[in-house]
Amino acid sequence: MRYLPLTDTDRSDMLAKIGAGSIDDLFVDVPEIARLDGPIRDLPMHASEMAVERHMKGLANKNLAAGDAPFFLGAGAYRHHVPASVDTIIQRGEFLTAYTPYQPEIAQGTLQMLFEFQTQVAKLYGCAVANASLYDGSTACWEAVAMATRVTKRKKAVLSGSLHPHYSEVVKTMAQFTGEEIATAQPAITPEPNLDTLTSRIDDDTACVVVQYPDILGRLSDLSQVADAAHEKGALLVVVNTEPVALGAVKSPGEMGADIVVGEGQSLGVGLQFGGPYLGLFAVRDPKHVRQMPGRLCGETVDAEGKRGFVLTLSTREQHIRREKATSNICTNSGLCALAFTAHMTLLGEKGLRQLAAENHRLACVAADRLAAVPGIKLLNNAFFNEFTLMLDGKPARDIVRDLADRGVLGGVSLGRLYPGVEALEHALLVTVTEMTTPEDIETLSTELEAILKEPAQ
Amino acid sequence: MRYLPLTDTDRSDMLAKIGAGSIDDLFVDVPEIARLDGPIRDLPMHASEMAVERHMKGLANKNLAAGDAPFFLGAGAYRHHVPASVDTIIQRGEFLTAYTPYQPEIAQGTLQMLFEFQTQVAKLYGCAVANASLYDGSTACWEAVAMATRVTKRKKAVLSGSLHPHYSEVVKTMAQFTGEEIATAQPAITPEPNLDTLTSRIDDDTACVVVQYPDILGRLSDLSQVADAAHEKGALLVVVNTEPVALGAVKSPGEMGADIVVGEGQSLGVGLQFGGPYLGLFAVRDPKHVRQMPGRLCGETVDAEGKRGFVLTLSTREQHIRREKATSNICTNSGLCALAFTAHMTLLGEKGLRQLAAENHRLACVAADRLAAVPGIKLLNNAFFNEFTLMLDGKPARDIVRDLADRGVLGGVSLGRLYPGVEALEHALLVTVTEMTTPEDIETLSTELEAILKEPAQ
Amino acid sequence: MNAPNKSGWKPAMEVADATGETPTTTGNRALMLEEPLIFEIGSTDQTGVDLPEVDPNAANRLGGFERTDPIGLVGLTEPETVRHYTRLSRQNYGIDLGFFPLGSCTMKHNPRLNEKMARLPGFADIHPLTPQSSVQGALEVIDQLATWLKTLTGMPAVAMSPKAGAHGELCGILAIRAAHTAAGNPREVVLVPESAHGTNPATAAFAGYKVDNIPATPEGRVDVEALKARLAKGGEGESDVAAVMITNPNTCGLFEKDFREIADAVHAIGGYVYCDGANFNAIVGRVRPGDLGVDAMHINLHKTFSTPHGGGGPGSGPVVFSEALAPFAPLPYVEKDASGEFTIVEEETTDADHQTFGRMTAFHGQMGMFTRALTYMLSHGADGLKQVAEDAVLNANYILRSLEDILHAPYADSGPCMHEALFGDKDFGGGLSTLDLAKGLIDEGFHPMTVYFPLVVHGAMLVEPTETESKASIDQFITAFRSVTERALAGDESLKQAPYFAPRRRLDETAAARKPKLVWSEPEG
Amino acid sequence: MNAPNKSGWKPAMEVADATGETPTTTGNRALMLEEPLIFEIGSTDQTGVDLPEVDPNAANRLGGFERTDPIGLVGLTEPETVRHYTRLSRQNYGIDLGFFPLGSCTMKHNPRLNEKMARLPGFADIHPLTPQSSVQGALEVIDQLATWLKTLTGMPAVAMSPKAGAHGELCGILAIRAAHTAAGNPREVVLVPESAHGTNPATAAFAGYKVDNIPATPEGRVDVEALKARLAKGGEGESDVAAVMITNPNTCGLFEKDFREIADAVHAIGGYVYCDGANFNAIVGRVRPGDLGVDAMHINLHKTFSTPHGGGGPGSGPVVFSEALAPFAPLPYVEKDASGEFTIVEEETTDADHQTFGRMTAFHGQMGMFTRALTYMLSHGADGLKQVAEDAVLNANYILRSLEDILHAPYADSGPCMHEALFGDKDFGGGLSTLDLAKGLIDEGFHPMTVYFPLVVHGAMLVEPTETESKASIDQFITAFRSVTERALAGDESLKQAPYFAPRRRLDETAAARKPKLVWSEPEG
Ligand SMILES: Cc1ncc(COP(=O)(O)O)c(C=O)c1O
Ligand SMILES: Cc1ncc(COP(=O)(O)O)c(C=O)c1O
Repeated sequence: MRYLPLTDTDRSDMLAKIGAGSIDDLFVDVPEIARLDGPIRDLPMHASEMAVERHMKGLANKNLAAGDAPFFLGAGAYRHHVPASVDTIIQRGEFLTAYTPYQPEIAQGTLQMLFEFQTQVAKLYGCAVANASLYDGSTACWEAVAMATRVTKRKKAVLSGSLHPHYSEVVKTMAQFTGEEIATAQPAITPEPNLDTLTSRIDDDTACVVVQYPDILGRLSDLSQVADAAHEKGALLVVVNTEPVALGAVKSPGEMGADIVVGEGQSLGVGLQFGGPYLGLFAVRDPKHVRQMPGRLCGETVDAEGKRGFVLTLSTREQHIRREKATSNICTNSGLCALAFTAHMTLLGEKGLRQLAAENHRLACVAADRLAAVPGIKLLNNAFFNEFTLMLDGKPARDIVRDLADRGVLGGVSLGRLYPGVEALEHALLVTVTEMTTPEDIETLSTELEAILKEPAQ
Repeated sequence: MRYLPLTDTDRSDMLAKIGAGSIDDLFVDVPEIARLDGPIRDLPMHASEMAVERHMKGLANKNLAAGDAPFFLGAGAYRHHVPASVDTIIQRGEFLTAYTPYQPEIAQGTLQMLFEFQTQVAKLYGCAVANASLYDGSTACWEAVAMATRVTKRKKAVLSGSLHPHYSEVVKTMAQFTGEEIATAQPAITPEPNLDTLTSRIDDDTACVVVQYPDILGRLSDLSQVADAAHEKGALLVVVNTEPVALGAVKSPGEMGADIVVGEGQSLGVGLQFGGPYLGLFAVRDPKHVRQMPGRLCGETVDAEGKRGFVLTLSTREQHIRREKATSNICTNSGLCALAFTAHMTLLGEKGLRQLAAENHRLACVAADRLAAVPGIKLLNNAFFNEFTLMLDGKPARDIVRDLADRGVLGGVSLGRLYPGVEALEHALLVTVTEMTTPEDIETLSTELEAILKEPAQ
Repeated sequence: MNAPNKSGWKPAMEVADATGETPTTTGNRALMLEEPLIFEIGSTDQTGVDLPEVDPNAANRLGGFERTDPIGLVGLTEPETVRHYTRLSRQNYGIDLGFFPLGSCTMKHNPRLNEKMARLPGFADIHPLTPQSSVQGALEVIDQLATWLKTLTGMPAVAMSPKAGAHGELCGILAIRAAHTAAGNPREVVLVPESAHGTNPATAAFAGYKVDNIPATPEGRVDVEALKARLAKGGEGESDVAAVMITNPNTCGLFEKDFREIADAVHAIGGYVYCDGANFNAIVGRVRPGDLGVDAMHINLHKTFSTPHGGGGPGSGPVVFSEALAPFAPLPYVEKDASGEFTIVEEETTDADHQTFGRMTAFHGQMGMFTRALTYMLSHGADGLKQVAEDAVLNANYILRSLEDILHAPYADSGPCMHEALFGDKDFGGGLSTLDLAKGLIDEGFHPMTVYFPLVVHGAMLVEPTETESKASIDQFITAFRSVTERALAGDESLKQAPYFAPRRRLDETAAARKPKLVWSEPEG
Repeated sequence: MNAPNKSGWKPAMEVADATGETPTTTGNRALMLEEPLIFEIGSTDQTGVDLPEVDPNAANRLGGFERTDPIGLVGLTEPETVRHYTRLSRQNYGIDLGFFPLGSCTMKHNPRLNEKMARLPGFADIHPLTPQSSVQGALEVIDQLATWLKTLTGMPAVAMSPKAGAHGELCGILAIRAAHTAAGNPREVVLVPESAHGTNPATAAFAGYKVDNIPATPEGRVDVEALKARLAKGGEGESDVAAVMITNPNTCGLFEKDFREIADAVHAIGGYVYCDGANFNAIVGRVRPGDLGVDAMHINLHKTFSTPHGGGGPGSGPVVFSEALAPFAPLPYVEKDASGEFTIVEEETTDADHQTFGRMTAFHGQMGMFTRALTYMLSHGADGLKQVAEDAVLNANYILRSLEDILHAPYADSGPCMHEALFGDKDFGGGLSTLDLAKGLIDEGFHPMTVYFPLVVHGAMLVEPTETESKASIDQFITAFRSVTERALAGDESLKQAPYFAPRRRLDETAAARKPKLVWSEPEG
């Protein structure tokens, strides 16, 4: 078989050396009850590359790729143009087939890249220190809450209603077992988030308040107001960002006083991939919090000859040293996605990132105006970056999204899908526009929506 | 611009160092008459990756890829399954972005690979030595004729009628200027090639006789008979092979007495690519002919510490040393295609190559039988490997191929296209079957052909 | 490299070059190239993309939140970027370069077909919230992979969303906790052997459990009698033990012969058996954990099923469940209806079969890893996977038996090892230890084995060859390993300085931790 | 590596290791890894593909020509194959690793978008004989690229099929010969300067011409007066000169100022002007050869238009033609009809506009390079290409002026150089020469410049930076170059042994040629 180098001669030579009569002799410790008499049944036998490729292509062809339709989905996963060189870089065997850099002398490539990554994330977020990645934005969000409880030694987390509902769910899932008290709410359908309602929920038991920016409806808000309110009560402000490109246009959470900034890094380098692997980003504004951070950290040092080099450091926070007292149980993280992010970010640089953000925002403004002009559609947001909420007349937005798909248009994310059963949100459609969106796409979405909204109710 | 690292500051610093006032000062030697006042007109300005990608994808989508239709074309270019790892290997920057290995100490990768390639080709062809590649099979064919004239000091080449017509044309094109006399013929539509006619054309002025194997109609013939006839007259036998996979099933030209064996290597590793880049293979049976060979040769040697290493060698044959007396003018060859070939061949090995050849032949037999059962179709060949000729009733085969394309079937190569204007060949269709051909493809071709042949003449 | 900007980076060459050769001005040594940080070569005005210039005065709807301060992100053009990361990559070791016998990590070959399939636009370019009718192929991939996993493990259910092994452990323990909670009492303790991977106790603690030790026998396995005694502790009433977490094959490389008996004992006190499946490679296709009484087990697709480790991740850690735990599996999951249509269940429902403990991640899991793993499984088939386990075990035993005469092999007499061979540094001379041997292997061109894990063996060296290594390659490794071991036994001082030939000599990890420098900053002055 | 089979390969380490360190048992030095030949590690029974077993008794229709003898092709499994070639690759230098200033070769960055576009199935997976209606997009690529080439050169026609520069030269000279022949006399001589690339005289000879020298001036350009005299030789009757072949910018890196005058003189005697366009990168987008009187010029897409060199090829060498030569262009070519439909003309026709000299290659040329080159052109646009030429020339002049004070620069006073700077080894001490300097640069981590070409300068060093190199990178190169030059001037003996750090020390080329070993063979005995 093409991946198995041992030949039958090798196998018998090796058995002889071992002193075993047959391969079964090496599995004697498996209890009788679990021994099988041959390959596991009900599964196919091995197949050629060609056959496997045909099978997989058949499955791939059953999906409507974003590139094959006018496409307006976001809500935590964004479609941006990834330069071709990013994929070249992450396919270098030395990056792709390496493990976590446990032997730093022969892992400087991964380590230096991580040091660059940490620096980029810290700068993007307006923070002092970032880690070497977590699984995705949602698990990073939970880790932030957990860290806040460690730092403040309090148990309550106040979650903004306009935090991505999947993120809130992840936090709640974890908390139901760990004893944290999680206060959640649903987003209010208002042109601007109501920060007073949020800050009024902070009390002396609050470990942290968690706000998304831009929020799940695409709105922007003044985080410093929340930061002040939190800090006044001795709580931390955790800011969640799902669209890093936005931070090329809008103030960083760090600048506005966030203590922990977490988010999804998928927009840069990683691609949509049906939801994973993605890239959890995690940063803290104050370096004193470093020793409470979850996940791996890469640090600078020198070698025996005095040359600069990099190593994984502060591992006494981690599971493999601290075991049940670790700051997190994470081990494998999103290393290769971090490389993709950092390569893409390096290609952009500040100049490119700002241009990219500006282009996203410009096209989003064009789209918002065009769509708001369709009878039966109202634009909710006062401010937005590349994502905004439309209120649609008639049918629930979820049905309209399906109708659009039937017409070959991937028209956005209905809040009905994100908040099943919540009637107040049923008619809201979240529309995302990036540099990949063409004017023709916008026109198609507008005319198709117009047509659908005109259809008589059945 | 994304590929240009100099900044405006760099540019003025550098001009200052040079002592030039402006970039125009560096172009003072261009005569006035050829100076332009700005970017060349009528061409677009620079564009983003995204925009270029859209443009190119638009063009690509106008083509019917072989993988998207039942596909039966051959005639010098074959569609085989190339393992995914081959592309990984040729995309290694160290291979992809290297030049011809002029500095062997830092080009051992390319050089050792070429040494392996030369050995593989020699073994495949049953020869003693192979070179490091030429452009493609057709130019290799011409180089073989030219070499034969050097070796024999004679000027006449006898080309078999069943040599690929494009190859004959290339030889004729070159010869019309160099004074070689080229004797060609057209293929006779017979179940077996008539070797007596061919050998009867060899005389005492003949430098070489050129035979294709398997030939343009897919037929196989006993080359040793031709070798004997040629050698008797002091001429060389040049054998051309366009399908290296065949040599996993049928005797090698070297075994049957060929003096020079040339061919197209595209089948292994390279892919269809609309005709190029391809891979010219060139080998000689007798090592004494090495110094008359065209193209680069890699040889083994040792370094100053006695370690084995590889270098380009015998370059006194080549244009950069011998100039107008060189054995060929070739410089850039098909290096990366040679790497693809050698990686694919290494994955196959003798075992895999034989299996691949057997599978091609098996499926070709299935297809030949199925197609020959269609009313109005006759199978010409007695013997074949993976390519055979069908004689079709009714319309010229060229029209039938177009009809098939309209029905979404890429049904073969009409000899009418290869030999425009030759009436005797008008009804012949060359059909190729490889491991990529499915039973469903064969069925589709058969039924579509049956339908077309049944259509009343218009 | 791309040469330095005004940050003033210089190659470090103060200390004489180890080779005694004329040092180069660049710090390079032919193909071993030094490379600064991007911050030392790039600039915030440089970019490797072509996008429209920004008009700072253009109207916007950012609500007054424009980012005006400098961010400090440097850019490079494409040629510089490609070169930078290519040069960095060359300072790394990977499976593609050579033998990488990192125990417990299953560093097997990463087939390139997997990479190609994962990049098909129909998989790579689909949004997780696409209307489900437009992603039936993606859901089918998840369903097919789920079927393979269930069949290979002999378990009735699987949760696909966990993002890696540790996340899978969490998934399993949360399901266990949910099941206990549904039964009225989450209980307090999870038992974990000392030899367990750090993620096991960390996970149990993260899920709110106290962690207690499972005693081991001298032969390196769970001490069944002691375990039974611990389960019974507290006497008549309900046990305080919610679950045991056992790795099988275990981290000493041995099969837990008494697994079934242990499972029965745990079930008898109403507890659940969590199996850490990181080492599934040793038994895949040959043994079904479901036959051994497992209730939950995560499977590292990035180990057994060949998805690349990528220098630290991403991974994927689906969890198979027994009937008892299946109802508690997390959201979302894929269901197939009678018409063959696939749907993603994203909402909690109220029926008894679906008492999900909730959502663990934003979307459906590591789709990019699913396509790779499914490609891998289809390539191998049931017969190939069985051969995988057999060859992996054969290779490991071959190494064990080829080294046990010179290296301390604490469990050499405990029967055949499974996928990995464990050694210790007991007899090393001259104050040398496992670390020195590891660094000596680096010079020989190998990636060292896992060192100092598991904790139960002094100077542990855990060697996992996997099945994708040839005998010839292993023989070369054995020769080199013996040679370095001989030096270590003889107390060869020079090993203390190894590696000599790597891009860096030994790095000072203590200094790194003492005054952590975790991000680049403009040099002072 | 994949360790040896029974061929008995051993790493060569007889000679003491240069570094004086303990040699390793493997011959490896950490990440610098030794690797045997496939024939030393593979076997004819091993394979990296999964295909059905062959039944040797199955019926066949091979006409009795079955290959029964062993072929001797060894195979490796995929893990071994990937590792083998990855390890080999690491013994190579490429643009991706660093500065590669090989003069006359234009080693610019190879954009990765080009690679991606060339791999779209719509380009990569189409057969050259597909019915034309099914490959309109491919024909459009050829047509668009042709338009770019014609517009950039200011020439009315282009032949797309030549496979590389030398093949393009042949195409041009054959068209010239065909034109002369059509006019009644092919003539006998092609004039070529001594500084020309070897392919120029080789091509002319291949096309049946005698090659005569074009004299040069001391400043490194064509001696116009001497050339005119040569053209006139033979007095009143028709000149024997069929064509001149001139490289412009020339191989000394200078622009041939008098090109127009030369062209006029050649045309005056009824000859044609062939321009070797290998150095087009210096003027692309800034100067149109058509404005200078060129009749035919090949363009190396693998130089100016960034298609990768691939360790020796493939290339692509389209040839632009003047009105006079256009009718003689080779088959096949693409035509667009009034309805916008593209067709491939594959047959000779009889009209005066199409007196093709025939076919040069089996199919339509290097499609894989066309897609890359077109992608490159679209990316740069007319403005970007102009900038390419300017930056390439700026970089070269910067190098020239940064080194001329210590290195002999024979044409430093001939005006600005174009895309490359030329130096000689005149003043080196201690018997050192250009080769030693080149090997010293290898240790510094650079690929050396072109050496010993052009032939007109003693110990020539031709440095072509291209436009994709940053100033910082060039500055680092200059520093290293100056340092090695100083050592060469001072006669530093140690340079004679360089390189020290490369995978191999200096290789014995004489031994290689004396007793050529060109294929692997089973070791004897
Ligand atoms: C035995 C064992 N358990 C659990 C894990 C954790 O898996 P992951 O790194 O995927 O989170 C590992 C990985 O190293 C392991 O070896
Ligand atoms: C000046 C010059 N002419 C011609 C050629 C030949 O081009 P090719 O190698 O593409 O055949 C070269 C390539 O090195 C060259 O530098």
